[in-house]
Amino acid sequence: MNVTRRQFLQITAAGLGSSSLALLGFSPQPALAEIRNFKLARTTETRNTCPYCSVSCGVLLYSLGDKSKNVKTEIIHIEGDPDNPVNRGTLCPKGAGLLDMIHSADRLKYPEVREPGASDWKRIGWDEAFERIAKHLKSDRDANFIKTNDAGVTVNRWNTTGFLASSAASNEAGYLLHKVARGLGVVALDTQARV
Amino acid sequence: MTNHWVDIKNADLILIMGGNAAEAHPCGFKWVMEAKATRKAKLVVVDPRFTRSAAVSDFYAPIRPGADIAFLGGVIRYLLSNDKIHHDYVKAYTNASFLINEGFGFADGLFTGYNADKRSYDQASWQYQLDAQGFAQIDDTLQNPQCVLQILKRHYDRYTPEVVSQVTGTPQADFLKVCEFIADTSAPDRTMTICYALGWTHHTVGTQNIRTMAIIQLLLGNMGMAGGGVNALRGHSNVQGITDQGFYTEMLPGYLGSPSDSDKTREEYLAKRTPKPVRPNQMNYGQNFPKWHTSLMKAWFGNAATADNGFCYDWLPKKEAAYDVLALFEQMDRGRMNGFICQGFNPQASVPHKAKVDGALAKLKFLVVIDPLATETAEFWKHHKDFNEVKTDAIQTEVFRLPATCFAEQDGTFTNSSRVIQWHWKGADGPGEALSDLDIIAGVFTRLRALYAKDGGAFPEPVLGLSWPYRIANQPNPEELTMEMSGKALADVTDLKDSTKVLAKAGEQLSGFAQLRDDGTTASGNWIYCGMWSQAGNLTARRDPSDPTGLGQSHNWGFSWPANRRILYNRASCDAAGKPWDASRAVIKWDGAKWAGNDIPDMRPDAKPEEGVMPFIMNQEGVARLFGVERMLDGPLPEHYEPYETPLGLNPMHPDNPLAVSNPAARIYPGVLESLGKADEFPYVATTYRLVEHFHFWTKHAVLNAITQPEQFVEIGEELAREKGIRNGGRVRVRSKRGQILAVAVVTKRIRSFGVNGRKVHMVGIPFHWGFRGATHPGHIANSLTPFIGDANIQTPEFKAFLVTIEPA
Amino acid sequence: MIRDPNDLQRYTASDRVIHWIVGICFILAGLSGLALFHPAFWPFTLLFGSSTWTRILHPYFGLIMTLSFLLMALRFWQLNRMNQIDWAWLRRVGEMVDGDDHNMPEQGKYNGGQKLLFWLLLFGTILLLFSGIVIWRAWFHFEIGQVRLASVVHAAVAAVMIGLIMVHVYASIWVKGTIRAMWYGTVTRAWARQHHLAWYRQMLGLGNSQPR
Amino acid sequence: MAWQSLDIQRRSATTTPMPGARQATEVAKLIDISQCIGCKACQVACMEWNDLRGEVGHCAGVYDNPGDLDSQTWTLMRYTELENNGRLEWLIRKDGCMHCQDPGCLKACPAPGAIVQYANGIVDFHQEHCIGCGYCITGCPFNIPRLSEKDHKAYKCSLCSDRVAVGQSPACVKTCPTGALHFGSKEAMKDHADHRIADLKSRGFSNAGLYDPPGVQGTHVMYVLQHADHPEWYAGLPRDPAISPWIGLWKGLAKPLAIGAMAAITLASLFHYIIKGPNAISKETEKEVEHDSRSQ
Repeated sequence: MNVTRRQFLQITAAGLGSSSLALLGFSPQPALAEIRNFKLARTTETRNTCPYCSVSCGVLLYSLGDKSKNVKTEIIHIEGDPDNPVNRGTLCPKGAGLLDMIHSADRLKYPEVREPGASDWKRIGWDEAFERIAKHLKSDRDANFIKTNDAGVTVNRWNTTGFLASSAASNEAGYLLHKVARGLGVVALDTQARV
Repeated sequence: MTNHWVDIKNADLILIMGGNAAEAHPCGFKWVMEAKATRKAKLVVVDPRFTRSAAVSDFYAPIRPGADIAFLGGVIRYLLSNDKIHHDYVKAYTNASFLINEGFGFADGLFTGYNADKRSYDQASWQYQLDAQGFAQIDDTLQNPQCVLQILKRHYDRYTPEVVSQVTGTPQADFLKVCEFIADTSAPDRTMTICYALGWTHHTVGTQNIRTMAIIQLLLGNMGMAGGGVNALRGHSNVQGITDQGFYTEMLPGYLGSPSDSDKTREEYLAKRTPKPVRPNQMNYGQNFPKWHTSLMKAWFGNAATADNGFCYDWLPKKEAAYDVLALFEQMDRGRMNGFICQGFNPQASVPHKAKVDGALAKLKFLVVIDPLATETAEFWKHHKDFNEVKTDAIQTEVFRLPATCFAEQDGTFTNSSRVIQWHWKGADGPGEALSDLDIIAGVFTRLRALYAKDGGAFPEPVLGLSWPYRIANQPNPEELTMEMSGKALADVTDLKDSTKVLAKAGEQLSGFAQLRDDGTTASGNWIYCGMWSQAGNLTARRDPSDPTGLGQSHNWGFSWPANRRILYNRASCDAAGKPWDASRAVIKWDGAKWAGNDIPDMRPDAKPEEGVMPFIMNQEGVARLFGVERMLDGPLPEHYEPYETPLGLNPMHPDNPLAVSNPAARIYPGVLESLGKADEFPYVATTYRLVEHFHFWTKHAVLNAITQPEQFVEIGEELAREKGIRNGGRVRVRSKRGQILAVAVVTKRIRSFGVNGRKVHMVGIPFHWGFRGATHPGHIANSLTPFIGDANIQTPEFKAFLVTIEPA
Repeated sequence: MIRDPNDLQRYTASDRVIHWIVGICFILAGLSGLALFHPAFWPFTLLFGSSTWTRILHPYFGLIMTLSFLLMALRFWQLNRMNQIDWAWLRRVGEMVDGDDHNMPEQGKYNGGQKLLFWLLLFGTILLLFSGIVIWRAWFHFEIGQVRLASVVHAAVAAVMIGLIMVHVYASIWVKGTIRAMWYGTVTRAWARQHHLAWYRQMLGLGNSQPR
Repeated sequence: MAWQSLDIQRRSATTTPMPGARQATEVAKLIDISQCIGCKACQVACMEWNDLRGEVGHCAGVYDNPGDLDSQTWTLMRYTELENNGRLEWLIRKDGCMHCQDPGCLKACPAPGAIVQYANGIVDFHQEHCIGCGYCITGCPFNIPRLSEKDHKAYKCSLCSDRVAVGQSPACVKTCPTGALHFGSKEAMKDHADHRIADLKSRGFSNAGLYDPPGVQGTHVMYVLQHADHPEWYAGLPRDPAISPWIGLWKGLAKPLAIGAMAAITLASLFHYIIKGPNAISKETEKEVEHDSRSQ
């Protein structure tokens, strides 16, 4: 009997319509909604260039933190740089997805070596990596360096180790690699730009 | 690009052929859309596929892969026979009036001078007729049968619309419609820009594809004009930059040819590369070669480079053979390479004929991969199902994988396709222990140098003597390198005309390549970049986008080589008297005293028009070459040759000459011919390409991009799908003579068959972005299929036209 | 437990249990349904933990209600077959509502109104079940057109059913002595004689010819 | 004038008017299909900005990836290959919320404040108020909102209300490489569309036009179509969308009717009871019962 009566009363009350709701103590609707917070509000903005195609769109990197000493900077968002006269803030799907390339699960984090015949990588330190690579280079260079050709012309070349250079690394890296390669006598060198 | 991205907005007609700007360069393509919106420009797309560029075009014409020269040769014929050329321009600014040797000829698909055994040309007959002073003879009437214009007419007379249609598979009406669009821009105040990319270079006739277009742009008078030019839409962010750094076996920074065995001494080397003018009064700017080269030697070898030792000329290695990437892998495959360093390059995925590449890499003693991401190349020894079938334990290569930081984690410059060098700033540290490329290179080099210093070894002098002025030896600062590339005065540099006037004091950064000297008083790591870091500071970091010219030049944004010039050959935008062909978009003009206007003049500023100094200042003639008297190894005029894997089995232009089926001057390594398929077994033309959603083998590591294009597929037309019982979305196997891939089939109206030489040729489209590492579903490396053969001039592989067969899997 | 031996057994314990299961579910489904139907009833969501819980629970209330109601219907459907007398009763229902039931035809265990209510509720429940399934997005995916139609059907049928139940409830309040039938299972003989004469006679084994 | 994106003009399941004294400029996104290359930059930028990452799906023989809108995919390119007068056209439509002036989702939503329409016209979902009933899907004439499998809340394009609120454009618009997407006041977008339509007409698209369907009182996402006479060619864009009459009935007439009916029954019962009194057992019956008992 009680339950039935309660239901009855409730229906009765509610049936009076929405205008009476305030009487039951439900507050008026808020006048302003809450939008999602603007996530860049206190981020640091850094100007950079998209590394993909040769349009070289200007991009703005937004990172957490103010670069203070104790903070590990983390890039959280990338969008186009509206000042760049070519892309004027726009980005293609590759550029718009740059964040996921930077944070890709496939980013390499440590120097590694795969020993001859081994079936997996072994983590090594930078010193070991540099040392071992330098020794490889030296022994191959010393063994195969050609001072003069058959005609007796000084040629000073080393052509048993090849160098391939990126077309997406900076000019500075490309220039330095070229300088080092020629300094070592390398002629077997090429870049991604060929293909 | 001769022009630049924003300049595309100044065009009246945009031709996209041999490229797919909308997909490969969407943000540059915006300027095509801008031209359409603001200039009422038209967009014409000629492509084997109905691409996303075609989707927004005003006219689309299909073309069989590998038939571009036939198409463009037909355009040349159309322009000449319908008198749709810019007469004043052609006469004044090209070699149309130059007389060619009587001995020159072309018969049965071959130019004179061909040696079938060497597969190369003796170019002696391709030269100008010279007078007693060594100047080329010209015929102002353009009527002499040996003048270039007449030779051009004769050569392309064979390219009738009927023939063009038969070779290209383009319907005749479509071809003629494209001709009409193009011909319309022969008016002095109308310009066409051409946007091409790897769709033209990835052929055994790649260089000639581009030359054909250059000829057309010269006939139309579109070179040097705002909204004109021949515009290579280049690949990577810094592909222009690494090209400028000359990281090719045949080059040094700034496009200086590298020495080979025949350049015995510095004098011989310089003499061979320092051109003499072949017409009077011309700038012949290449005459400054010794200044550029000497400054480079000073940048590389510092105080060790002196006049007495020929500025260390002998410290530079001389090459005796080709070492382009195909040659490198050929050598490697033959067991002649022991070590290999791949910095930001994934050759297992991006070099043709994967099976051969796999075998070659396995013969190395050591491989060093420097990359921000886990590439296929670094794991070439690892078994990945049928995507990479290898016997791991049998591979004895020691592989180092070194983590590099990426663009966001380092300072430095990229040079875009517009030749604009732009500084970028580091936003965060790299992950884990990743180091910048600079630190890795320096880390290896300083160790190596220490070993040589301690133990000695083969020719240690250049290793020990390499100029290394960086404050922290194993961590060179990008700014130090930018300054080194740009160049500085080692002693006071004075004006060549007035030795009392000091242009730059010792130790100062130089303001431009005009200040370089060949006496060792200047150092510049890359002469074309000279001035990018001047006494005024780092000009590549300038960020003023303002554009008072209205042409989109933005001269105060970054620094564009050469000399911050934005439109190359801009002298040609004016008539002989120095008046702009089109005043509404004047680039420069002669103001009565000097050249000036909306760009840095590509001309000696005080060269009066009546002096007759012609606009193409890097050429000995001062004019542009319709007829290529040097540099082209496979002919002075472009001729249609079939791809090395042709569906026709013959060249319809020369059906009776087996030597002229495909490019007769292309290099063929032993065994390559046997690795090529024939149409009876592999009847379908295949072409590889990019999709807009991905960038090479890179974005497959990014989840966002993987979501938008998650799985490997190939595209075929509806007719072929019906014939082979292939269902849309079903799985297919695509095989070439060299390998196979499995993928999903996308059956589409966008791909159609071509009617060629009386038969129907189907096409299989192969996007190439997949591999066995990444966030996408694993896929096969598309280059399992492609042939190991390259362009005759520059050895860029023929990725864009080869033969396959396809069946449901 | 103390019962007048003269009282008549109207509902067994299991009848009553199942009725109240249905009743409780109806109330819960009704309250939660109303909350989703009109903002005026939104505060009802507080009864169910939260608005999202209201959305989650509502279909389960409905499902239990439907199953138990079907079970109940299985027990009662034979008693609710309509006959001529029921229709005659319905024709005169106005008189009764007006306060005069003297001319109402004599009724068996259930009068015409109750029977009609039974069938309407059964029909409505089935409609609610099917339309409810169509709009139950947690488990089912139907065509948008079907969902739209079902939404209207569900709301309309539910509203009608609430109305019917209100009548049902009011009737039980208005007719004194009724509620105890579902509470204790028994009614007084007087109640039975007054409202369900035929049933009364049947229960007492009296003949039809009894004078009033 | 600011975009006033915090002022609300409509709020779901709310029966009284919102404060409306301040006049906000209506905003709109214009999608010019004739300039769209289908590059999906908008899709990626949307996911990036809104921190969405869906499943890496599969290729189903088309370029549409993911295959459909979902809680992680608020905008999606839909590709249609159309042969028209012997020429191939590749019509590529960016699908997503149209931000109707008369939003069917908002009308259908039972949860107060889960869906709001700001004064600038943006229709936004507030997931913290969403109960996951999916009525918004039922109400939407464009089939846009999607329930998340994970949290059972409804999601859709917010027109980047968070960006618009601080004076920036939506992420998709900012990124669009070809200028197929524009953002501004609705008036400005209509003006821009006029220019585009004139240009298209000059290029032979005589039926070019603006898609701003009056059936939903116009939208805050509009299309420029080359073939405005055939919106259905664009992956089934509705020809004349309006809130379904069923929804109108359900959320319109049915509500007052039902409440009225319930109130009427309640009042009728109450007054019936008061007026007629309870239906109690008559004395007469009690006597008869006694009589019956005796006669048994």
